[in-house]
Amino acid sequence: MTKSKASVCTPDQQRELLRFMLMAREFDTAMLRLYRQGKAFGGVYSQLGNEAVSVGSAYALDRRNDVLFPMHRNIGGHFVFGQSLDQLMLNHLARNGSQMRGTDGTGHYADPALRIYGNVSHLGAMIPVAAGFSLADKLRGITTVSMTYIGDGGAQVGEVHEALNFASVHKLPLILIIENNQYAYSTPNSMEFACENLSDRAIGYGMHGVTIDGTDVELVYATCVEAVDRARRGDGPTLIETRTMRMRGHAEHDDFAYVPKELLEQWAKKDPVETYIALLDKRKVMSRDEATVLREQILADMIAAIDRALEQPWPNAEEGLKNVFMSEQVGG
Amino acid sequence: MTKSKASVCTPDQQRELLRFMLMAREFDTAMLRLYRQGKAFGGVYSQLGNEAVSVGSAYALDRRNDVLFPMHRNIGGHFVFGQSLDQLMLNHLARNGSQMRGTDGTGHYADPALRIYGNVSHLGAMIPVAAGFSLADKLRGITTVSMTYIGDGGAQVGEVHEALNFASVHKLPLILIIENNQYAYSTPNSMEFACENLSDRAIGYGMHGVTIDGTDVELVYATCVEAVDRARRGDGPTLIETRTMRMRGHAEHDDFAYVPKELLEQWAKKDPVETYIALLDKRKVMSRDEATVLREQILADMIAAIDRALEQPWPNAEEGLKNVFMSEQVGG
Amino acid sequence: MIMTYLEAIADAIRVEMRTDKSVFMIGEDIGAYGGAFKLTKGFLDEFGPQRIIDAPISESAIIGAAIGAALNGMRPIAEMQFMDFVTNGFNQLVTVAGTTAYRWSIPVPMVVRGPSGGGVGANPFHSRNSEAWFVHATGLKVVCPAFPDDAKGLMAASIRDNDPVVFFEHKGLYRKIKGEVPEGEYIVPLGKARTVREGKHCSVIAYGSAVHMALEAAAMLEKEGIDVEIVDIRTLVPFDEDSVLASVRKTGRAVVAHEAVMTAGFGGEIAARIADKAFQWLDAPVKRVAAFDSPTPFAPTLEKAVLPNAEVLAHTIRRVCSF
Amino acid sequence: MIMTYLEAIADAIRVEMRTDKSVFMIGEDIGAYGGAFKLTKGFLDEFGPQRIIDAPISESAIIGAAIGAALNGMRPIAEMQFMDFVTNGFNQLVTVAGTTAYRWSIPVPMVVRGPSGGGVGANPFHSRNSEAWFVHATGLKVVCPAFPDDAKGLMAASIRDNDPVVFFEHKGLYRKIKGEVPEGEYIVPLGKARTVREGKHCSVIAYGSAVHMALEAAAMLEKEGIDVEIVDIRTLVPFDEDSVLASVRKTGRAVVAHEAVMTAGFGGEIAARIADKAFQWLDAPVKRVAAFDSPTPFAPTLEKAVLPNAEVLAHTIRRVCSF
Ligand SMILES: Cc1ncc(C[n+]2csc(CCOP(=O)(O)OP(=O)(O)O)c2C)c(N)n1
Ligand SMILES: Cc1ncc(C[n+]2csc(CCOP(=O)(O)OP(=O)(O)O)c2C)c(N)n1
Ligand SMILES: [Mg+2]
Ligand SMILES: [Mg+2]
Repeated sequence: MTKSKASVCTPDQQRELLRFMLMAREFDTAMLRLYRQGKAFGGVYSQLGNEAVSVGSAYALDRRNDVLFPMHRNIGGHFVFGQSLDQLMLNHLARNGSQMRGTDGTGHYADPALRIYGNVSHLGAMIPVAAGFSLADKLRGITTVSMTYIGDGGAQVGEVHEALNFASVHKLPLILIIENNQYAYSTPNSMEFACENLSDRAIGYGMHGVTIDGTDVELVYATCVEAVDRARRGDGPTLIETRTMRMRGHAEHDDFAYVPKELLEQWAKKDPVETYIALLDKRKVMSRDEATVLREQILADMIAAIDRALEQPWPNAEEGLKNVFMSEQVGG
Repeated sequence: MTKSKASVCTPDQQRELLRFMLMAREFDTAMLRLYRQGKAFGGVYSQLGNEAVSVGSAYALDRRNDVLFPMHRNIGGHFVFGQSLDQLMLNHLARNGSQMRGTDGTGHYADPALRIYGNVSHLGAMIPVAAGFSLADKLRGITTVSMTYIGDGGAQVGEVHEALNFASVHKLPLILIIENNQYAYSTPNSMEFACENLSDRAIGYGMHGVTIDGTDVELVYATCVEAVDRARRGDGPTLIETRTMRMRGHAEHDDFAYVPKELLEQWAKKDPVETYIALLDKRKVMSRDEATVLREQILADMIAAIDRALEQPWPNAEEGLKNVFMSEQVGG
Repeated sequence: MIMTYLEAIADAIRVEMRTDKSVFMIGEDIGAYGGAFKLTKGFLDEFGPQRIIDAPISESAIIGAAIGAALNGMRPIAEMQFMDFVTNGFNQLVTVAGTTAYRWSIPVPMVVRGPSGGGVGANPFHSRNSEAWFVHATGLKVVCPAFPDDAKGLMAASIRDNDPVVFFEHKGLYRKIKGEVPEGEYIVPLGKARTVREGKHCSVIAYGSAVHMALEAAAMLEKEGIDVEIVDIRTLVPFDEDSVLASVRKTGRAVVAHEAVMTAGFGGEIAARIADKAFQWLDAPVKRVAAFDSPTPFAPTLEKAVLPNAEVLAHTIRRVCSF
Repeated sequence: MIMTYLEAIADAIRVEMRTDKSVFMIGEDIGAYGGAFKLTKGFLDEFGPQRIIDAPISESAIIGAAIGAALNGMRPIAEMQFMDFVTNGFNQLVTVAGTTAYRWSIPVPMVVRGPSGGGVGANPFHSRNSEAWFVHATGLKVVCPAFPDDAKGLMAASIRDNDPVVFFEHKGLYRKIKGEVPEGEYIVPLGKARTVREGKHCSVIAYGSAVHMALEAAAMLEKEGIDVEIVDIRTLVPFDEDSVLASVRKTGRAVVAHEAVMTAGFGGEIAARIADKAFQWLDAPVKRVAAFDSPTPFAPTLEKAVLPNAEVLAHTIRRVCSF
């Protein structure tokens, strides 16, 4: 693991990175509040502690040309790619007007205009799909970088292996970030795999691999910029393992009693949002007070969007009884 | 790739290794003859060039305690594990009296008494099964080494990944030999994977991995003995890539026109059987003439066994209409 | 003893594990955490990590390892955290487990089990009813209990069975359905239907959650003077055709109900067999009530519209009875 | 032009690839080698390695990459070397491809195709008829042609379709069945059955290899004065229920035939729909002829016993006609 020294980002970029991280953080705050009010729908998957990964990685993409396949702890990437709060909340709450018409929820939606393609629950299933998305453009002579994610647990799924090997053989511009947050549900790293770094798998696919501190947003960003460059040069996929800690339960129903307290305390010191606030304050890029104001504003916006979404009715029942096939759909 | 120098084997062992390799080689000769006579049934998969791998690896096991999960080019292992010619031929030809009653053919049979469990056609599917076999004994406090195989092509199947990772996490005594014979059907290595050595995948599972010359039977044997020792010590699985050349088509219907002639010529010089005959002659362990006599005797035995099998009728039709479930079977 | 459906399943496994050392469990988060639905709560403490094996997220490896262990004389129980994820281990089940007895005459005594079904606001990937796939695969037994006592007895029978069993637990019944369950060893043999309600006007053939739907519908119709017989088939493979036909011959009418999507579901098989083998006894066409042919949607309004329910079933029974 | 069933499929793909740049193929050994059955012989030369993509042995990656490319506006055709190996990419098809239109309203125009079926002395792992799994999965179209012209026209329609299609080619028909096939662009729309033989005594509803079995049986029965109507449904999803019911209403009798194993096969679905919706027109029970519920065995004697055949079908039709 290497640590970033001087900033690779302009002050504007730094402020933007912080803003997206705060959005990711306050999204969690807002959803947690909703969960406690009993108004959330479906599992609430916190990304507390993972903000630097989802924001720093997506931020390295060209969002007009590249494409993002986020997983369940990557809400930050949705913001980076320009998703509106309203749309996000409608999808999460499966309300009328959501892009998925209530057929599915959480971050599973796709928004082709914004170049965001959500996940399915089956871990790893979207990695070959992301590879194929880039393959299509490769056939057209275009380089479209696909960025996607998998957990330290999900990395053991067979499809991950097939997709990485396939992408490397075809030198596809795919970036896979293995978000090692120490646990897969209740299962610690030690019971999930026996290698030292999950990026050690890269050599077995003949691709570039690296393990980095996932709490350092600029390091994540810089590492991903390198990976994006490599992909654009036609040098194929990159595997990046980010080390973080899942600071809450698997989902909010889980009290994560199985996580040693000391581990949480130790990682709390490396909180990606707090450390970045402190850093920008020190660098005089943004003061602590400004950050606090920004943060409060963001949370207020989130809650307002949630309230608007909650005012929406559930989708009409008939939405469930159509569109199983495109041929039933207008223009299908 | 390292080359063996002094023999690790006693003269008796050397003669035995040669005998098994000759059996493997002449099995191919006999099946090819049968194929040309139009009497073979199902695909005829030659292991020409792979004899040292199937024999040397199985020979490293303790056949009373360990267990062999051979693949389609591992006929040598069946001989090492004591399978009779008659049973092999009956199974290959799916005749009456075969262990599989005609329900399946080729080397797909299992013979629990001999500790041989054959494959299914789906590449890679038996690797988790082999791991599970060892797991069962581990739960009983016994160490049973499972040895199994996959091709350079099959190594890309998702189940291989899941099985290796699982075996490594649970430190199971599993040995997987990746038989890199340069081609998967018509597909060359370069279109199958992008890593340098397939054994480079071992590090990603935290297991021991090595790539060796698969035409050197004593090297294969010695490498597998080490792997067996490691497994017995409780140090987990080993991944061994053996480099050989598939000297014939995928199956006999395939004229392998896609293989460059020079490649075949180059590998022909490293013929595992011929070079071992020459070596034993030089070492004065067995003369060339003795080897020729042995070889002719083996071929004659093979042909006799085939003739006996061909005299057997096809199994009775009713065999197909029962035993889908054990509960229908006697003692089930 | 009164138990929930979930407790009954756990009880069966516990009893079998106590009496048979060859039984062990493997799955994701089943150890210290006790499983996503807490079905194995306390198991790690009682049986230890050798017999309650927490596995990586690798459904193929989990099912494959279970097959290998079963070939080697154990009786593994593999948990799918949600039955939906069996699609990731599908090849192991249908290609390896389902063909072994036929090809090798070697038993593969294993159970693949987990929560299936919808109606609880999960999403399309946590709600599937996929039992028909495994029925059609050959070589796999398929069990779908509806009540706590059956869940216990069928689980015990599945563990003791020498064939691979795919055991579908309906997650909506886990804590909702309670009932008297015999203590200690208790076996309900595979392949025997259970007449849950006697009636004379129409037979409802159902399994799993649809049995409760049928009970609800029967209660509604009772007031209207329609007397419904409900046959819970309990196991799809082996299928107790005789009991189903006997009921239909008695009532002369049949409605088949399941929660899985209608098309190519097991209901088609049941209806086809009734229509063929009870042809002369039928006073009305055999109708089916099942889910709309779509993924199970997330929003409650949509899910309610897609899944079958007691009203639709009652309506269908009425139509059949007035045919 | 007279073509084999195999040539007709190749021709459809070739024509579509010439006219639509977004069509490409991906699969194992389909390039220089021309595919295990030589269906793509010459394709690499004509279309180049960008559009005829040789893939590693990774069915999940192949199907998954096809899905991704389809999401991005291409029309991939993924070959399974044998349809049996689709079990290794099963999750991609049923979990991802089959749910995308419903959830995202984005087209996934792709075809997964390959040789299926038995009767050629392959083995249990090279002979499966698995179409019913995909029918029950939801969101996937399922096509099973019986004749060269249909194979061509349905393949072209499948490529142009905006939904994922699973296209089952029967390997036993590849070179055995020849017929006149229109040249150039030729479309047979999905979802329309074809009456292959008109008759008045009994309808046989079949698809794929079973259509040829039905033709054989009809020829045998003709001599006995039994006039069989044969409806080839051609596509299982969408299913042309109207044509099937119209035929049965006309003849008053129906036998459903397919090569796949009987239990929970698509034949159950067809029989159930007939028995329900043509109830009043039926003069005899709807019978099914299908494979015995086992893997497809290797030895010819066993395989013959397990698979359905024209004699058994003829016998069944006789029974139905004399009911
Ligand atoms: C194929 C598959 N198996 C099991 C699950 C159930 N499941 C959902 S999330 C999860 C844990 C994931 O852990 P990890 O991949 O480390 O991601 P994290 O949640 O820690 O970010 C599990 C087991 C699933 N979704 N997909
Ligand atoms: C999952 C799966 N996909 C495809 C096939 C078809 N197939 C059989 S053998 C083969 C090539 C195998 O090559 P390799 O693994 O290198 O082994 P080799 O035959 O060269 O020893 C293929 C593609 C299969 N059997 N299983
Ligand atoms: Mg994790
Ligand atoms: Mg090979």
